[in-house]
Amino acid sequence: MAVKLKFFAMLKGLIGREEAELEIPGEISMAELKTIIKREYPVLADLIDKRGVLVSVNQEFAGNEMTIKDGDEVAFLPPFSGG
Amino acid sequence: MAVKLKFFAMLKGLIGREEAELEIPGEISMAELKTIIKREYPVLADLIDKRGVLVSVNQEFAGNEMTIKDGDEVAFLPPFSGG
Amino acid sequence: MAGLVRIQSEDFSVEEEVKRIKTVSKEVGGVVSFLGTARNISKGEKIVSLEFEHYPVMAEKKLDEIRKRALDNFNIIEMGIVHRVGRLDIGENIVLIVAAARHRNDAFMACEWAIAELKRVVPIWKKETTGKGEVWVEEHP
Amino acid sequence: MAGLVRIQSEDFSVEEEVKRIKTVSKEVGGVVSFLGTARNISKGEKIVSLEFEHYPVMAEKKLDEIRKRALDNFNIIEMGIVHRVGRLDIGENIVLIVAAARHRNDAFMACEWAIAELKRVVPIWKKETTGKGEVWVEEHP
Repeated sequence: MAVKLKFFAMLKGLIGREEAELEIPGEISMAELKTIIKREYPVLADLIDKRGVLVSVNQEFAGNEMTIKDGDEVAFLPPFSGG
Repeated sequence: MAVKLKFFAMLKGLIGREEAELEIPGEISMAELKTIIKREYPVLADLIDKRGVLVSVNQEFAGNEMTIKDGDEVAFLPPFSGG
Repeated sequence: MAGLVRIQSEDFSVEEEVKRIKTVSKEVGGVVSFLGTARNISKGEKIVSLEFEHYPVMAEKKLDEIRKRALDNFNIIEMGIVHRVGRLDIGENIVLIVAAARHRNDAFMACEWAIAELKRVVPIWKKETTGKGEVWVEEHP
Repeated sequence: MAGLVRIQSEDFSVEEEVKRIKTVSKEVGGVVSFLGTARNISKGEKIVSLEFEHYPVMAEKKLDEIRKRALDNFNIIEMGIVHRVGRLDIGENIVLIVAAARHRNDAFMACEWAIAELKRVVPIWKKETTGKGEVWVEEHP
């Protein structure tokens, strides 16, 4: 099982890329996914813990209880600055 | 001495004309002018008493203490409805 | 070039008026516009057409004062006001107020204040023609 | 015809967008527009240019939701939203929100709410280029 990760704006620079694939051990919660992400991308750990980024699953905002499934697109969204 | 009177919008219909000349007995206050106007144009009396019209002198709003002079343009302004 | 504050019988271009106001300064970050248009219904009556009359000189002077007071009292960079007079069909433009500011809140506040003030102090009158005839509107009886 | 809610790199015409919204109904009496433009200064820094990035699909969906919620929650007749992405020079148009209503207060409220909500929930990001380099803006740190 795998999910597609997307990084926007300043996160692209921090991570060094816009997209990545991540193997997951089966259907897991967003909370569990965040734990994996923080290990794989330590540079995101602080932002995730301090809620400095929002997370979406398949183009919709998602909370920690959301179930992540195979093929989902999970995006990390720094504070918006449109308008 | 004379002043020029102007009537706008619904007042034109009430009075039957847009403009008129009015003889005044010398420099008088707006309060005195209103007394003359109410006598000359009884159809305006109620509107003037109930503050249903504003009055301007030479294109500027004027109160009862204003002095009316020869040649002044005095206009009677029903409630505005621009915009 | 036409002035920033005008009364005219011809229609105006929203694009041109907005461009004129927004280009007065590179500091402009937000432009708020209010466009008043001729509705087909007023107090339940179906309107056929409208006619606006104004007190020349005084109406322009009052509009100009509104612009100056807006510049004094709100943190805006520029304001433009155009009001049409004469006979208008349903759907036609009546009035346009454009306020440009560094930040949007100031532009919103100034624009909203200006249209309310226009209705309050500018000697302009609206006559509505309905199936029943013509009537001068008294918005503030 | 282009939709009422869009993200695009090309510039838009204020005239066309306003006309499209105001002509949806003859009951429209007031149209309020907010135009956001690229300022030359941000937090004291002189800006050379801007670049907007968005999350495709999600950004459009969120803009569409703003329009629908505006129609549900305010007494307006129609709303249009256009946001540009890509590189923009100083003075260029960034975003336009147009709200049409029977009465002006509803149009003002809906337009003001929509631009605030856009900044809050739509995944669009601004990068400013100054003399010191490029920086992604964090309006709500």
